Amino acid sequence: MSDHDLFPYLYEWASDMDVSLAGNLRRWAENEVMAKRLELKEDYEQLLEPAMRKLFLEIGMQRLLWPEEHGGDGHNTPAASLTITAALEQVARGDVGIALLLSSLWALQSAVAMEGAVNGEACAALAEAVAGRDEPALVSLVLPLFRDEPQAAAKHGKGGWTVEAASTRPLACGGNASLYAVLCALQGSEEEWGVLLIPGDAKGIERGDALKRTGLAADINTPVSFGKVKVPEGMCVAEGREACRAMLSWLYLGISASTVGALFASYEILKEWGDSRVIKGRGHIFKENPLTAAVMAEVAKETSLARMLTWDLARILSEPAVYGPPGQEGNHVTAAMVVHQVSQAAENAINRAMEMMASAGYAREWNLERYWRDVKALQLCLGPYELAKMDVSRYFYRASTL
Amino acid sequence: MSDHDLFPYLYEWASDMDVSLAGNLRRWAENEVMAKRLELKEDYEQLLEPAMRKLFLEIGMQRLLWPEEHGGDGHNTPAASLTITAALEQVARGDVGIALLLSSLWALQSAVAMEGAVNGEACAALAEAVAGRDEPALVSLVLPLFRDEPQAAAKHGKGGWTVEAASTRPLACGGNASLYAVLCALQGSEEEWGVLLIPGDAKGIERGDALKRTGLAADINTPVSFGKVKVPEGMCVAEGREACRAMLSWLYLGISASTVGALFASYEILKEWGDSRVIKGRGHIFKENPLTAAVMAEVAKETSLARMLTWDLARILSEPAVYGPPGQEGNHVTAAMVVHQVSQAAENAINRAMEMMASAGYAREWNLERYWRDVKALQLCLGPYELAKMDVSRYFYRASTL
Amino acid sequence: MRTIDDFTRPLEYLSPLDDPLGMVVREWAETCVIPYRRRFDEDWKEHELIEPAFKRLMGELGMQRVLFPEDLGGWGLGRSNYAGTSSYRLFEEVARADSGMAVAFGVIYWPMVMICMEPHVNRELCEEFAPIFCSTTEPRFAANAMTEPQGGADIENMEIVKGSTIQTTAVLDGDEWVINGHKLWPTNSGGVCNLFGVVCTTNPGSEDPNDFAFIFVPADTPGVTQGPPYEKAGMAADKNGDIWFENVRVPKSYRAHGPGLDLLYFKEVITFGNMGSIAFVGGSMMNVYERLKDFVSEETYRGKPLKEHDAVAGVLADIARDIEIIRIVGYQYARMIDRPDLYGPRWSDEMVAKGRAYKYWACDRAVEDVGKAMNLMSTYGADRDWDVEKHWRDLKIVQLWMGGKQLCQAEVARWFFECETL
Amino acid sequence: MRTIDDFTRPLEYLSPLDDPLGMVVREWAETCVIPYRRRFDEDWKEHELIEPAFKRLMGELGMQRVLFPEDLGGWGLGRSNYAGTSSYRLFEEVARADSGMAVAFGVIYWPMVMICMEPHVNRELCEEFAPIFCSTTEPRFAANAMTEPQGGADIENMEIVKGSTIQTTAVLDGDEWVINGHKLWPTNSGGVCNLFGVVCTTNPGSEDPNDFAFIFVPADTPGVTQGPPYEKAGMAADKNGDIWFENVRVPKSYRAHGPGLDLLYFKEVITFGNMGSIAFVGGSMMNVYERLKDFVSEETYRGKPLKEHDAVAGVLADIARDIEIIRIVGYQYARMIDRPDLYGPRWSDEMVAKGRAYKYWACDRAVEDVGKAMNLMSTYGADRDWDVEKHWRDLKIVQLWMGGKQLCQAEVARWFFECETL
Repeated sequence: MSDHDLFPYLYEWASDMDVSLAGNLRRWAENEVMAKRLELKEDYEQLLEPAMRKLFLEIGMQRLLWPEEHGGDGHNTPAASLTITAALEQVARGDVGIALLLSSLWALQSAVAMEGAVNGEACAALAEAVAGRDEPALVSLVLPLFRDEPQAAAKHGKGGWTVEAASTRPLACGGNASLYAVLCALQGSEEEWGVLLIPGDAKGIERGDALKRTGLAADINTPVSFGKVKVPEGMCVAEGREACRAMLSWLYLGISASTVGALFASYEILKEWGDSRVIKGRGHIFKENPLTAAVMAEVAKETSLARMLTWDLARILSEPAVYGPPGQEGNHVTAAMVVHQVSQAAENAINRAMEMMASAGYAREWNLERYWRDVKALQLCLGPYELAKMDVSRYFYRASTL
Repeated sequence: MSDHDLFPYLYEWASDMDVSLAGNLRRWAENEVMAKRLELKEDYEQLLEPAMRKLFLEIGMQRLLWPEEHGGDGHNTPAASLTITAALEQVARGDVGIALLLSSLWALQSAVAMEGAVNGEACAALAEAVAGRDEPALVSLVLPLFRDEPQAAAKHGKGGWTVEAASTRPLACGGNASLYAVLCALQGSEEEWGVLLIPGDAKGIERGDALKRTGLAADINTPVSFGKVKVPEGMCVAEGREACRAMLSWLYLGISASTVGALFASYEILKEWGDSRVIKGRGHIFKENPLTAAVMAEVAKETSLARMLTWDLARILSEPAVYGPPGQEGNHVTAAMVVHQVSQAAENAINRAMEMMASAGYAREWNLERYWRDVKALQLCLGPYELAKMDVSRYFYRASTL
Repeated sequence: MRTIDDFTRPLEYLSPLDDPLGMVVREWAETCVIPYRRRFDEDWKEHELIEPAFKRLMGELGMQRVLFPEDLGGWGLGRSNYAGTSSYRLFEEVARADSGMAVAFGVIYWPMVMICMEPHVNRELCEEFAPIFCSTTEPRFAANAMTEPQGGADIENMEIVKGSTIQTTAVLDGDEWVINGHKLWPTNSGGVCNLFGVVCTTNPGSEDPNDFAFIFVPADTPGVTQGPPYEKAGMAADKNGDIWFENVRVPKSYRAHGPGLDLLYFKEVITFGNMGSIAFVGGSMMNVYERLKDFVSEETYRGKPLKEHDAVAGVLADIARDIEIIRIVGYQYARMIDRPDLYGPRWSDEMVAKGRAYKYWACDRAVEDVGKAMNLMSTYGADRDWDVEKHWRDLKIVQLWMGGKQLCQAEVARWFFECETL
Repeated sequence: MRTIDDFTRPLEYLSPLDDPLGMVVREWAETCVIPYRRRFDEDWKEHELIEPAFKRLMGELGMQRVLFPEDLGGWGLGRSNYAGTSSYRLFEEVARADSGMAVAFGVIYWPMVMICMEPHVNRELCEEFAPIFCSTTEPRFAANAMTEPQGGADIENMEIVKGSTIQTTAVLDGDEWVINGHKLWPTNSGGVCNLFGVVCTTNPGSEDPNDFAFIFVPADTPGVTQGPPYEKAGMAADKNGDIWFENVRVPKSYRAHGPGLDLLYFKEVITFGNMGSIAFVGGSMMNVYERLKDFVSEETYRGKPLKEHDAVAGVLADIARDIEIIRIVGYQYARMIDRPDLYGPRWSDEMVAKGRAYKYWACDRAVEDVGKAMNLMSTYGADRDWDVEKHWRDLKIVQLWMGGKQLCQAEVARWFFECETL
């Protein structure tokens, strides 16, 4: 039993395939990332990019949720929510930034490729990037930074859409995306919002200077401007608030599971520290001191509860027949509550873990500080919590103007 | 749909019976308690005692988990964990103190009456109290106040046990219990701990003055001393740490579900306030102000996540074949993590709800302050969180001296 | 042995009065309050146990007189440069015993702030009302009648509503104000009040600061009716109820200062309210410290006092730390009140906003800390025997009054971040 | 417009030096640091950008000299009654620009506390070391070599381990100390140090306070080796590394004070460390306020500046509130350092415990607040462009150093609750 099987969750939901996939990805994380980290640190070219290639292409994660008819592995059912949860826990344990890129891809795939609602035109257009090329399919989501204000606008006209936006801030991959998925305010449509797909090499895209960010080294991000970018009709893949929210619910699940993975890694680092560190100079092992044990307990507790909640969310998304579709207001609010809770709990837990390790907590050598930066950067992909609360209150108190 | 069906949980687990029972108990809470509360406040004789009789005897909750062969309804399977969760949510919504009394009873019943492990001698001895008399079966649990230090000791001798303890502080019902279930340090046994059952009228029991407490008005509590009380062999119903922990896991589930019920009630009070209150003198409805909405969102979020976690725990206890027995270290730690999390989240949420309502938050008339006091008193039944963390750390970090 | 006197105070700020007065009140607390306070909750309506303690403190020891000028029988604190720090200490000591008594006691001064404090002493009104408080050894109560049924703390949300929501009207009829309205919840109402300061409007719905009026109304004026006290989660010593003003007539001169100035100086009332609240929190918390220290020293775990368990000690440290900071910040604010020459007028937006900041911080910490203290005490934490649950119930009330946390946050954000539409 | 100068300071505590000096440093920060600091992270090893700013501040403006007596080229702060409050302000201003620089700067004083502060000035050593700092315009660095590989902050956990875990030995050989040991992590090591204060034992394993020795070692003494700097989450301007002392010989007189007194006054070093830490936190947080205020004023939501959204304003208020309180408490502690006549010696257990309490409180608040500030900024919060994430990384380091929170809690509980075995 590996250490993090310690952490409770309702594992009756995980299929044999989920469990076996998680085992494979655990080995990927250890061999391709963690074992090389002391030497290569956060090097993109030597460490992260090769690991990503292996994960996306060789292990084939980018084809997992993709329809068989478009060259994928055909796990494009709602039950994939459980599979990606099992997978992202392990991927993020190795590298949180890579887990974010995968989460973005899967969120998009949930919108275009779900069994029973496959968007044939979009899938055909994406098939090359997802299942054809020998390049990782990197999806750059351009979502509202402040809750319900899209960064881009799309105007409907003859033969399609025109997307216009200055200096947007993508969630990730602004600099090297195969594909942009841009949540736009729609003009000339009955729906308010839509997600438009734009190939990375489309005309009218301009990228700014690379952003220096606090974490997520696997993500090459830049501001991106869209100058009158033409998008064919069928590439508006999620039209309407509910469809956009469905994609967000899947994204939130991905971020939540990735955060749990970071917690696993943090727990392991802390456990190693607690096993070996001597304090008070009298042969006291660190973990046996009640004050530090109390803090270490918080880390374990937050990890456990974050995992349970994440799997609950995965289950809800996996059974739309029971719990309703993922874009339904209640489910979207549940996803938002879970992911914010998990993210804050993780921020708190890793903060506490660092406190335990004193200078080893902030020394790059021990890696803990990297998970701390990554988890925070991941959290910020969700936008301000204070604004997310407005969605929660709208739903629970039937407030209409928030 | 009633208001609190808003709150997400994995309801696929709730049986039809659970749902229908919850509906009945919802009506009990509204008719027998809430409707009369403005007039009768926390009056024991006129409000709480009659409501309790109705619940325990007429609706028959005290017979629910009881084996058919001993006069009960025979829902004495592990799946009862889901039933009692559904039930206690509703009972506590009406009155938290009554929910505690029921939780105590059910925790004991889980130890003596579970299908496949029915303790025939104990059940026979208890049958009269549970299924025979026309009195509520009130169980007074005497548990360690500080984690692993029992308040009582039991010495094994010819023909049984002798229990000795001065001035214990029971969880509840010290003053009027039908039955004391005393967790004792065992002497003359291979096991360290055991739960001994002592009838309320046993010789050697002495009760002190009634305790004035901050909440839980339905509970008549006093310190209790046990002066060389003789207990027959078979009345040691949970021998060993694991058996004791199993009972505690069930108790924690009960407390957790009761806390969720208090959160439902608090949400409803706050919602009514938010719907009707006008602020800033310009026709602004309270709930539409983003700052107050943000706090109200916290209340809804805490309620939702507390509910999800509580049902997760219920599921784990309901499926020992999948998740292992309830007294297994991992499950006991999960139960402890969940109940402490839920309890603290509830303390925080009700604190915040009170802040929203200003003086109405602390006026008895609005009842919110009562749930606040009750939930805190319920939390204290768990003992200090700092000490519970030692169990968490022991488990997750394999610490041996904590 | 460490005591509450080991918590830091900024010693340079203290007037010579500070310790002598503090000790008088502490002696009073030990003999007149602490032995009886566990029965106060049941005494909320009758005040049979509570009243004698008030009489001793306010009437016999004369604490109800301190703000009035010396020549009118007072102690002249209103014209001193230590009204802030001295009353901070007094409030702290009273609240250590019972914060319900502390607020009842503190609020006697509250309307008087409008007329007894330099540089805006209203000598005529001081002369008028001093006898009520200064020529008796019976306790006398004053109250600020502010809150109204429809808007709660809106009255205090001056920046936004600018008095426009006040429904209690004052109409000048010859040389008299005629007052009509319904107030509720003020401390020292519920039947005990002798003198009200009433927040009125001279022009309903107006946002003109000139229309805000603060008018004194003796409680025995015809047309004034006080309802019975409400039942609350705590603070039995503080009675709160409804007050109805029905064609109540008082002399024109009973308006504190007149158009514009009433509102201006009313902000100083808020400043004092925040300072007092911090002191109540600090005093209560010091007693929590005392009782908790008893508990964790007496109760044992694994053969040692509970306080020797490292994880328990971590929580104890947090609580001691917060009391330290509450006291330092509270005294600093009191000193800012005492030194307007350095920190600006007590009624400035800055002083009000900063007071709100400190007050809501102190309350938040206290509520959380006492919750944790109770938790350390296991089931005993819920028992009245240990007094901690009493402070927990009382402190929650301090947190919620005066508009609660959200109003504090709005004012703090408005001032520091220059928000304009909050 | 509100600025950081609107945060409260206890004005009566400030020396006349406070504002002039503060303004000099602020000017330096604006011209020498803030324009470049976004590239500091990549400069952690070379210090090509960082070094000139140090030179200006410490060498040219002369800030490295302030603690030394005037007649030795210093500014005499060590013998003044405003060393605490003046350095508090200096640290705050430097940390506003870069807390890594602030700690590097502050730690120059740190070993000097042992010999430059009244009433325990060691004139001989002042004369010996003053030239290093006072007769140059180049920046000079000092470091306290305390932490050792095996025990981390154990060295600072004086109450429990009483120096028994110190592995660095000092043996008297004639008129010289021979020092052997391995230290790591001190600020201003990693190659930059000119003068070490080394915590040694004269009797390994002993708990006798007399065996604790604080000995000065110039970095160029034969046998001293500094390793390269470590890579950290933040604070690129502060270099930390290993130091090996191999049969290092220094004169007997280089021991600060001798048996017993070394340990006694070393506690004053802890006091200064806590005061400095609070100032670093306060300074960083004031810049967070500035940058956050820019952000929430510029970015809009629903057609209004983000700060006008009430829920966002609630968080802004919390942050402003905490900065207020950090500053008040920090200055109060600095004043307690300046007035041992009122508050007792700076090396007392009380002063140490209280400093720990304020320090860990300030750090906890700051870490939480900056986390929330970043969250308000959405994805931008992670960008170096907005500077807030920089302070977030730096502040975490302040929270963790000097033994971290748990050691603080243990000392606070020990003092206030009289624990004996923690």
